Amino acid sequence: MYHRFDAVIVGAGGAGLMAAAQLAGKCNVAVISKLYPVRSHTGAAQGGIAAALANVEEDHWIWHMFDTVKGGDYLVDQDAAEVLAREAIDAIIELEHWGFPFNRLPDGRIDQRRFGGHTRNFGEAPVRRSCYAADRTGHMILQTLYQQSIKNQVVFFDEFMMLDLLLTDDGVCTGVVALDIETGELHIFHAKAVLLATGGFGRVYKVTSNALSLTGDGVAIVFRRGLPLEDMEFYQFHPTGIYKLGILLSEACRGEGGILRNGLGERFMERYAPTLLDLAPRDVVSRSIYLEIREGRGVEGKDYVYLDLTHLPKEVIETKLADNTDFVRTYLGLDPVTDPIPIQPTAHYAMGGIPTDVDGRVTIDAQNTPVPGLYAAGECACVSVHGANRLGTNSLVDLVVFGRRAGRHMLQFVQENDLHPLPKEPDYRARAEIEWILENEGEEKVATIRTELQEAMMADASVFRTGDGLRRMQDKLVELRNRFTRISIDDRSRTFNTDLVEAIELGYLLDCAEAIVACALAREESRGAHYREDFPQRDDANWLKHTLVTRTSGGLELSYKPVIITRFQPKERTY
Amino acid sequence: MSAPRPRVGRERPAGGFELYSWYFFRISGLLLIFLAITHVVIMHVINTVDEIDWNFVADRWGSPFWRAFDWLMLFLALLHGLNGARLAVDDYIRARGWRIFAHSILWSAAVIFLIIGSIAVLTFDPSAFQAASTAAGS
Amino acid sequence: MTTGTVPTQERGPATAGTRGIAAYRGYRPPVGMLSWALHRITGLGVLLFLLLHIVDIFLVGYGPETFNELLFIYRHPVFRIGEIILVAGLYYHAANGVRIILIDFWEKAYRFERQLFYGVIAVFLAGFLPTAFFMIRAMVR
Amino acid sequence: MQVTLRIQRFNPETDTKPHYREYTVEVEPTDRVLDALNQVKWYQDGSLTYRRSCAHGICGSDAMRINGRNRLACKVLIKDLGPKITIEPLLGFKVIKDLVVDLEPFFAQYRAVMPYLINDEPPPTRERRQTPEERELIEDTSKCILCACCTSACPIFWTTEWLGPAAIVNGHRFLFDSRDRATEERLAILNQRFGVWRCRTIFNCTEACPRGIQVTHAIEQVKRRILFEQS
Ligand SMILES: Cc1cc2nc3c(=O)[nH]c(=O)nc-3n(C[C@H](O)[C@H](O)[C@H](O)COP(=O)(O)OP(=O)(O)OC[C@H]3O[C@@H](n4cnc5c(N)ncnc54)[C@H](O)[C@@H]3O)c2cc1C
Ligand code: HEM
Ligand code: SF4
Ligand code: F3S
Ligand code: FES
Repeated sequence: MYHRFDAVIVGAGGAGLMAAAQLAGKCNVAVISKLYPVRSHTGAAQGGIAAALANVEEDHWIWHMFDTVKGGDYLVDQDAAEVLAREAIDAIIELEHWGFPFNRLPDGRIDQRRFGGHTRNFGEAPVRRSCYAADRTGHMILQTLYQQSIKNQVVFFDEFMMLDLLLTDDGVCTGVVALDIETGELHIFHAKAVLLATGGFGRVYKVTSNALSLTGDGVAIVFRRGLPLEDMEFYQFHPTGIYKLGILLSEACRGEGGILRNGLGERFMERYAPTLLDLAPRDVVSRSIYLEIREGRGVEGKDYVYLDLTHLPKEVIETKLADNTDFVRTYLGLDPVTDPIPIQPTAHYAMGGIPTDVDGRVTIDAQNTPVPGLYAAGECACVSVHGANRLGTNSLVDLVVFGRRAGRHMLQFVQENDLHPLPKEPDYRARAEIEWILENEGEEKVATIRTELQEAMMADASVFRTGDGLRRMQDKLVELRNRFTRISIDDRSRTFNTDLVEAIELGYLLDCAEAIVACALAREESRGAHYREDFPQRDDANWLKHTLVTRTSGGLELSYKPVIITRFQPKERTY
Repeated sequence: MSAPRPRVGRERPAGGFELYSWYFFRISGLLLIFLAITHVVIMHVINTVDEIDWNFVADRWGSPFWRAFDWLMLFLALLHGLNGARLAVDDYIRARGWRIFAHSILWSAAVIFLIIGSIAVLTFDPSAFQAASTAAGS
Repeated sequence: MTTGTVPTQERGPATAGTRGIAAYRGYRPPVGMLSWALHRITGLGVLLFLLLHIVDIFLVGYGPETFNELLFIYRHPVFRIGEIILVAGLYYHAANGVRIILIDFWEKAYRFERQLFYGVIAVFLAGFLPTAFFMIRAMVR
Repeated sequence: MQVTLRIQRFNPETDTKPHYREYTVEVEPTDRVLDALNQVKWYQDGSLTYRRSCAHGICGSDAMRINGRNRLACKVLIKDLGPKITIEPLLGFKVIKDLVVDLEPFFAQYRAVMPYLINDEPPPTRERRQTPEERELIEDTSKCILCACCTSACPIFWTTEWLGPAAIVNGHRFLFDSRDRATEERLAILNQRFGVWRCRTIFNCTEACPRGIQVTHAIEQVKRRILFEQS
């Protein structure tokens, strides 16, 4: 089926819906999403959204910008960080006007609270910068934005999965091809501008806080079409995920005094971060936990340690950490008041992704040459505001600020440009992919390959990396990719074929993993979330630059692009 | 594909039938507690069915109070009950035609039974028969 | 696919999946549903009796002979047992009606949903057992 | 431990009627029902179809009937159910395939209550003020994830057409928001023939809600609002 729109947005999480809000009513826009919009993973975010409103205490956007740059281990593009910190304030007010139910101060203004890494006066002391709605900030953002979309009569194509991006030979984006999951039919969306907001790819790892549907579709499709990806080696692991499940337990648990203990009952953070202890930055804590486990000091020799809250007053656990307590009670049957909680680092957030400029335009090289008509925003994009390590609460800001900018720029773009003709046989690639999977007869199972991928990535390309491990991972990927060509699926029907969907998603995961491993192997230094045991130091002389990875017929090609530094010169990162 | 914009003009909530019906359930229900339960107590606890015959009724309806009492009970219980039946009809009969049919039956029943009941309670004149029966008895 | 606001409900034909009264079979009821089902059944039952009762009361107007002839029905054991059930239904309905009204007008009632239902049962038994005692005594005499 | 899943299956391309199939899987007692379903789908029968995404009870994808009650498959543990588990699609919706139902009517009900803030007054340059007490009024209903557990547990919804609890919860969310100015239109919608008065206080909705929202209470609050705003 053929559709024509001025603008098409792929992904209905915070970023996609924020962009849609800019376009709705002003041009002909459609939102395509493989999930019902309210199922998007933005709804899982708990902590808050940062903006220097200064409602509670003195705060300035430039402090926020500084924290962002430092938190990202100076790999942040500072022009983008400045935009982020400045426009966050506006974006929050806009959300409030749209009905976002923020928690309030007694005088009726938005309440703010502390969060890791956000400080006053360039690192002096913690500052209350995070706006929040209980511990459901992401849920509220998603709901508020979906509500606005309904108000603005946005046209949604729910449970439509993007399979391909339509680029002409001269590199203009003219639309996307998507699968209507319910009917199995292919739809061609012909548009002047396309925004990719497909979220992250935490499912390349075994233990993750990400949804089962976060398989990096947008990132992988861009990669397949020969466009570069940026900084893929930087993947954040959050220290405290529930053991095996990966469900996130908020940083607030440790903020309230929670302690990490290994199998011997030792407070092992004393060894790794003698001053900040359990409240050291996410990358540091995750590394320490991983090290304990690898040295056999996990609990019962297994791959987890304890988050111990038992010494905290009961009220603190019940009231201040209510939701986390609920998760622990529901999923572990343990009571945080009396039992230590088994946790392990959980794959959480992709700092890298599709390179864009500050207007959300997808760029293809070190000169930031944009692809006409193609935009990206949200976790799948890399404006580079997070650099090598994202600060808590900064992702939601990223969604609303850059989702909004991308939407606005698209509006201008579709008003100024004509519809480009589609390439010939626009859906042949997508059709071939589906037919291949539906008809392939082989002995391999999608789930087996996926599990092996996730386990191997967890072992060799997660918190700790070595040249050897990464090379082993590369070989593993070659093997898995080979086996992937021999899969066969059970469900050959057209209607709501989730077997097919999972197979396609596995393809995307393999692409993402390949990019991560190639970039990580090349970057011979340690910075932020990327830690190479064989190169444990940060190396600004050689590596203060963004990685770009491109797939060519000859394999993956790496190139680099300078980091934009405006206000803050790189310094040693100490907290 | 896109639907008409919803009205955003100001509009007072229509004093809906369902609201009044809901209210009526509650008020009539509370009154019925006294009416119906008193009725049951008189008929089955203080007296027994064996003692109740035409003369019993005639005696009772000699008092305007009991006539009013019984008529009110009849009126409220009938409307309350049939209104309840209407809810059940709305819930279980989905085909439009059948639904209209069932509603007409219900409302006709309400009118007919209200008339019969009122005739019975309000126009009953025992003296006409009492004369006859005393005559016959002596 | 969804679009903007569609004020009416659109429902496709049910190719499969339970809809209508059959759905009751598949859902395991918590007390709320039980209390409602009983309320509805008793309400309709009492209504049915009321309609009959209006007819027989109407016959009072036709004089003692006609009416007294009818009374044998009321004295028949089957009918008397039926009446006990009727009274049970009425008492339950009345008690539960009060519970519903409480939920409607008392802000905090929802917190005691279960307790209120147990209360209904208690009130019901407190009223019904003595009444039933008298009715059964009259019957066996 | 071993559990047997008895799952209602329906493939519109080959079946005319739904039927049941049994699968035996090896799971941990602490696994979620969703994990057991995944076991079946990934390693036994890939054609088993259901929706899922977040896997920890916040996206609302995997609402289904588990042992006769509406639950999120990712929020019930095997150990709380025992070795035999019956899984069926939500009641009252058209089944698309297996456990996947057509939620379009559900979202249409949701859209019918105008689920968005309406305030035509020009906004201040900063936030609109709202006290913590005013905010508290919408705390409960703003938790809704639109999973449809409540609506599909309501016996009134099975048999007739009405807004259903979820839509009313979302109407409540804005009715009780001090910043909203469309009270009368919303009340008019909820006061319709198919509005709040259909609710017979059955409480199935409240029992079913995986977010612990006091659904019936919210509906009753709306009723009272109409009642008192009326007079
Ligand atoms: C547990 C958890 C807690 C978090 N807490 C915080 C926090 O407190 N503060 C903070 O700032 N950040 C937090 N984050 C990070 C933040 O929530 C995410 O980075 C952010 O929500 C991503 O939003 P998005 O719009 O990019 O994508 P998502 O919300 O993930 O949405 C992706 C969308 O793309 C669609 N999609 C994907 N693939 C396709 C395809 N092939 N075709 C069509 N549609 C597709 C999906 O349907 C979905 O609608 C948290 C993340 C997690 C996992
Ligand atoms: C004795 C005192 C009574 C009380 C307190 C009472 C109370 C109520 C209430 C409050 C309702 C509304 C239920 C709702 O909105 O969910 C109701 C419904 C109903 N009542 Fe009564 N009632 C009484 C007597 C009767 C009698 C005598 C009859 C029969 C004639 C009757 C028949 C019904 C029916 C059929 C319903 C509809 C049930 C439903 O749709 O679920 N009630 N009652
Ligand atoms: S009210 Fe509860 S059960 Fe109903 S849709 Fe919302 S979250 Fe689901
Ligand atoms: S189950 Fe239904 S009847 Fe009312 S209380 Fe809940 S909506
Ligand atoms: S998968 Fe998201 S709620 Fe269960």
